[in-house]
Amino acid sequence: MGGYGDIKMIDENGLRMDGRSATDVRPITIETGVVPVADGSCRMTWGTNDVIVAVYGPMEAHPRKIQRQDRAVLDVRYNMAPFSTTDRIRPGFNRRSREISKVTADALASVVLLEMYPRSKIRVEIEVICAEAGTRCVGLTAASVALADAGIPMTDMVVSVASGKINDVVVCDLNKEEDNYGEADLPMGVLPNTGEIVFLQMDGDLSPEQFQTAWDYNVNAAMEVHKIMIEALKNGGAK
Amino acid sequence: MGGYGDIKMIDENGLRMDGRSATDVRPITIETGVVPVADGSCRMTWGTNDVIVAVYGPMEAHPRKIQRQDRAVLDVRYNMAPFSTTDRIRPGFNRRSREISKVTADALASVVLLEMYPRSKIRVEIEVICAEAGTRCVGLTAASVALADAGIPMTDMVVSVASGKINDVVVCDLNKEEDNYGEADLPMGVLPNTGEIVFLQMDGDLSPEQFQTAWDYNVNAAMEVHKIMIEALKNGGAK
Amino acid sequence: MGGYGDIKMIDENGLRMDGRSATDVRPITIETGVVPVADGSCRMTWGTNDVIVAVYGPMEAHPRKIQRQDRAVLDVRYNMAPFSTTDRIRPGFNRRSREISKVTADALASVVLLEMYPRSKIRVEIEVICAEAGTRCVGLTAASVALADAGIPMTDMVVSVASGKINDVVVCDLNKEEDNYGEADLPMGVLPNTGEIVFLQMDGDLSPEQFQTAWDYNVNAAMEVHKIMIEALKNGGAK
Amino acid sequence: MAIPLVPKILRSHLLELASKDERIDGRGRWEGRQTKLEVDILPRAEGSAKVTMGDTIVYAGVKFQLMTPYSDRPNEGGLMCSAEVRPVAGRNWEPGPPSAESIELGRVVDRGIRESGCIDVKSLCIIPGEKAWQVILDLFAISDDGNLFDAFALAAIAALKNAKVPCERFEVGQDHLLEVSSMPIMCSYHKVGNRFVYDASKKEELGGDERIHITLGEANHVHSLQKGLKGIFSADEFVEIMEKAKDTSKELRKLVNSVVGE
Amino acid sequence: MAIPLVPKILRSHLLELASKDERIDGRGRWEGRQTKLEVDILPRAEGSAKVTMGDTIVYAGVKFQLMTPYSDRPNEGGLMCSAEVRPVAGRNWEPGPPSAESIELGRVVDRGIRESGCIDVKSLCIIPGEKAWQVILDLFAISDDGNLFDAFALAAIAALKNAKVPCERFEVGQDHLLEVSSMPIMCSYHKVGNRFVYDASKKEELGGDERIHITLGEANHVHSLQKGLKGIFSADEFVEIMEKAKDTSKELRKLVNSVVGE
Amino acid sequence: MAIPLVPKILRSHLLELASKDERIDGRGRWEGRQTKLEVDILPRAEGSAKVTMGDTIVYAGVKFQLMTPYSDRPNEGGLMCSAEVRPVAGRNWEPGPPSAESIELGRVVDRGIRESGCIDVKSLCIIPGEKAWQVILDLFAISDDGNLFDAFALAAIAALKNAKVPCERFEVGQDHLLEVSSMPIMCSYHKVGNRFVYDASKKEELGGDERIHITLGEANHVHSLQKGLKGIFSADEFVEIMEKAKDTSKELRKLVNSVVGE
Repeated sequence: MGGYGDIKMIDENGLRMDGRSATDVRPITIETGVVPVADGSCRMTWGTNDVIVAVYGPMEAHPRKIQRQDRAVLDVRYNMAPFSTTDRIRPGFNRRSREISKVTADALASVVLLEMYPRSKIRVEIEVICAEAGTRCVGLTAASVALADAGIPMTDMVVSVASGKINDVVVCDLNKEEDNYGEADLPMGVLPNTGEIVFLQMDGDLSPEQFQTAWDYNVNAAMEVHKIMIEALKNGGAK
Repeated sequence: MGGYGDIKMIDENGLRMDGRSATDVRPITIETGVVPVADGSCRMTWGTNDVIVAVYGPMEAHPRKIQRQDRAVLDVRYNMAPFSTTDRIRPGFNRRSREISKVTADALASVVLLEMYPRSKIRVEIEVICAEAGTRCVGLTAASVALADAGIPMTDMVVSVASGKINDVVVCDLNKEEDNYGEADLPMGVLPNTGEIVFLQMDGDLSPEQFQTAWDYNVNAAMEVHKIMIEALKNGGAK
Repeated sequence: MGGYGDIKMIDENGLRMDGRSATDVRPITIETGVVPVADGSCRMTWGTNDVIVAVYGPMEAHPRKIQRQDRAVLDVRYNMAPFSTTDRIRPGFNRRSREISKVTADALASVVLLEMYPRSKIRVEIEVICAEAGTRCVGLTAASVALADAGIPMTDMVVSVASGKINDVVVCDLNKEEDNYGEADLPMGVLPNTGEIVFLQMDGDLSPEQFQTAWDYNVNAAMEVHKIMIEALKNGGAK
Repeated sequence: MAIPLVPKILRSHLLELASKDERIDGRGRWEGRQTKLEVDILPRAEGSAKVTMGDTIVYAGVKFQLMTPYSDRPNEGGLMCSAEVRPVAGRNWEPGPPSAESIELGRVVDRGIRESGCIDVKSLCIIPGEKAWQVILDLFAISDDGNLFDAFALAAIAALKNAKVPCERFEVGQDHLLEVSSMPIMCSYHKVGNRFVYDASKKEELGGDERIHITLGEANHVHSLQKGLKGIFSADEFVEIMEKAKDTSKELRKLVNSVVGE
Repeated sequence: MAIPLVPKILRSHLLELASKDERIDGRGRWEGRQTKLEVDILPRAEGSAKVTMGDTIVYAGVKFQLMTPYSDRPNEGGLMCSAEVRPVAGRNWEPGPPSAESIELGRVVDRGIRESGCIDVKSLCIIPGEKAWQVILDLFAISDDGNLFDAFALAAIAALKNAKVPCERFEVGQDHLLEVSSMPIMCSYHKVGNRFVYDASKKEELGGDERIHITLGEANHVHSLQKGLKGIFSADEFVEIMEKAKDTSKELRKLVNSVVGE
Repeated sequence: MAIPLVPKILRSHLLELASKDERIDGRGRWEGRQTKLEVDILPRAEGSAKVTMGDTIVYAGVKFQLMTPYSDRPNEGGLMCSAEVRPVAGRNWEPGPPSAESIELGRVVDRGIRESGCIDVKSLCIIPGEKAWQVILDLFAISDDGNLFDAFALAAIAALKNAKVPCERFEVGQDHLLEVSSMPIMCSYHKVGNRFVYDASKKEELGGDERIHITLGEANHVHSLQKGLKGIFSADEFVEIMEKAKDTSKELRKLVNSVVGE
């Protein structure tokens, strides 16, 4: 979280620099089947974010030592393409990507019926082609859609949204400028059927009241995003 | 390919700076059995190039996951010793060496009768002790000799030569200075019995006519080098 | 070995800067059971050195390819914590640590009855929390105590001491300043029951006579340190 | 970490205990293990702390290096936090490159410290654009009997509050205490047998489900959160542990103050 | 790449098809798959292209960085080409350090661009000995259904021709298009069932033998060649595919010009 | 190195031979294999040597680089010694990152050279604080039939004594021989069948126990020792091999002098 300078990110009418209200989410598009060689896939654009997810499997888990007798292994990789940001990202090992991959895998493992595929492996490959802000939320949400596209049974979808704070005001779904100057970020992964949580991170500074507001914004926004996901899956296939 | 400056590499009589004509190959010596602990080995000097190749195997391929049920695995490593060049080469991973190892392995696998040794492994270790120009050709050629010295059956030997272009003239077997200022390099691996090709790379700039000349130079030179190889194998053992 | 400048490390009475005579060892404390989750452990302070050793095992050796049919594998790691020295040590691969780990493992394998635990593994983890001089000796000695604390049978303990040379005088158990300006270092691992040797390194410059003196100092000091080890094991458990 | 082989039996045992509102070591649901905090115990570090929580033992060490400030932030020094769990700390911690578990652990502890703003990186600048301090905080586990997160976080803030900037050794003025403007405290909760408990032991971690890490600062401001591992929780569950974290963080803040002075 | 387990059956099927001069997807021997080229599609890259060849999909992105010229070449900037095939692109591409396959792929595409001289590294110099541009070309596969070589090469040249040098952001003048003086085009041929075919699909690659990559420039000058994989070919075979490459490269050059302008 | 599978039978054979005071290749207990030393045989290195000891063959090459002296030692250059045993050297040497065996080998040979003080790093300084020579000594095994330690050490000192400082190429004066002020010689002993022998062959290494490496300088000063591998030895045993090392090192010193001149 930056929190630099005195830049005014919200005008007198409560509107943000891109014209959104505090609770508005950036424009979203979802397309399935975009990776023809994968078992399931999804492209999600969310503001300027552009994320592609491919799902491979269930397939035999090898080497054998990674196999689990009673369930499938869920192998999730989150990665940012070198040209996805203003400053080029060098390919290779990256602690941030490793952590996001792990928490994303933990969130998805909470809903995927892994017990149905003992000894097998399901690979989820999340590639950020263009990054704005909130790429981990877009990746997790798109992964849900790609898993559904691959026909992998889940108890629910995961919808992930981040609210944050700018100029001491809580707003939903920070864009890039807001993220640069923001004072807090609360990404969550919500199950739309029950309102339960499978993914939660936060950093910055939120008072107890601000925290509650940000939480509520996320849960409400997740319900909206969920509708777009359902619509995309109904339409099926690439446009 | 450099192509720098206006240095004159060929004189008015068509002779090169080291006195060779366009089609002459640098002096070559071949000695087998130079690595006493290996199953087959070869030292080849070619101009100032000095290359040692050791062959180990056929032996059991382990770990088992690398075994092939119907043939031997051919494990080839090309490496330049740290003191083989004017500027010291740092030991360790090196993309150039990895690529040359792969294309050399691909070329040798085209002639070695791998099907005769299922589940086993043959190791070919190419070490450049002193480098001039064309080390990949020397390595591949010397590897053929070392495999023969190890008694590994092959359908044919591979003889590798590179022609190139300097001062817009095609010449055979570039030496170091010619390589530094050269405008193209065409290394080929030829089967002397049939004139067929198992190894081919090229970079630089060759017109269609120049390309044909360079190709012909390589095939003819390969036939000459082949005679030296046969002679060395007949003599056998280290001097 | 440094050997810099003309700093006087021994006064006219033959006393060293910290008041010790040539044969005196720095103060030593030993405490067992300091790592509650380990099968055996030991903390040894020796001068300002502070070393913790944990022993895990015997346990199943995996992956299977590291198993030995007729004995246990002894897996020893020596490591310096990042905050153990004045200049921070970067975590990660380190040739010095790898070598010390190996010679320590070789020394311990000479006394541990590995044949009693076929196919299993014993892990010895040596962590230098604060380093003065002679950390490899402290680590090896503390490892003996931790193995005993874990109930692993041994033919004898290993006691390790280093003598060295400063201002051309041989002295026992160099401290940090002496080590910085010292001219030789002779660390040895002695079996107190027989006076035999399982660990030996040396660097610097010692005349044949100086070498003999340093050797004798080490053997005598080892007998003294051994008494403290026995006492600590009798007392058992953490204080 | 190696894959532990017992969790199924352990899980059902923990479930049974949970149904009677009991824990495997007899503690109450929100009761932490006995916690001992020692500071200034590493002679080669400029700041240090050792935390013992039951059989979990960790060290924190603070070192200082001079750095050139980054060109886009000429008035700032740096803070680096590195957490290592080497194989000394337990049977299941293996040698090799850092595992995803170990990376998550380090990054979550780091964020708790960093995001609280307790170290003002501007105060680390010596000469703008030329010279600044880099504070390096190394966390090191000696014995892992569960909840390394809270042990690391506690040792971290205590070591920082106890650190002396070694100006004299680097010839840039007089030694002084590092400025630490606030005190973030992490409290971790683990779902064991269908309900969250505070300060899980290793056995509870092995046989449990997800964990939630909460870092609170002054006035209960939230500075960092992390949900780890597979598992689902409800808003009500979260509200409950957040309330508990407010109480527990206050007590731990008192402990730090009593040891290092306010 | 993981070792594919089906090739024996596949090989004999391909052999049978070849005997009837047929291909597994019904194409003619020298017929490429439908190819779509889009440019300027990556908002964070200074130049970009996406190539779709049947079910093979790749991206190319161009970024610029300032560099200090090497002391022995003070008047030159740099060109770096990096090709990554991450596991997203197919079942057989595995995570981990780059495989020999992946290194070869990257180096062959790089040589095609570099050796054609299409980027004059002297034109990248800003202040001799002090400041120059480094052009970084990143190739990224999203879906590998065969012939990544040609797809990468096509995306590469299109992204370069489309790249804007970001002088303004780096405060070294006005933005302008990157100078690209020629247009190298790669055509790849794979031996499938004893004869070479153009633009092999993944199945043809798995069940085939060696491949040959030819990069041609203006006036059919040869800039780069590579024979990959185990296999033997004759001079006559080579002459045949070289002739075909001359035709095909001309068509692809037209495609690039139609999309990015000449 | 891969785990050799034959040592049990080999061990008992060696034990039996030892009981008759015989060695597997017929040598006497303190007898070395035939040793051939060649120098100045690597055209791209500034100093070089090749050592053949029976079927063990190694090269040493010396290269020079310019370096900036470290700020705390402005009057000194550097000496770096790197020993590589690549898979070319034998069936059991495997590719990959350096093994513990290989690291020990390199460090022991390095210490023998370094600790003898034969290279005065102060003599490598060109301009204090600004420019100095870094001497890089690369050891490279071609064929390992045992006792790489002594072969490397011998090649190392011969290559150094034979090295020309390439002042002219780097434009810092006239070429001259590297100053080498003394001649450390390593002698290695291996316990085979319960007693130590000199210059063990590969078979003796595989079926033997511990090894001891002794580096002696002028007047039999000890510069470096190393005990390697599992095994116990007595003070008497050590005294015996130390006496033998004094004799053998004298002979090897003569050999070096006869080849490179004193």
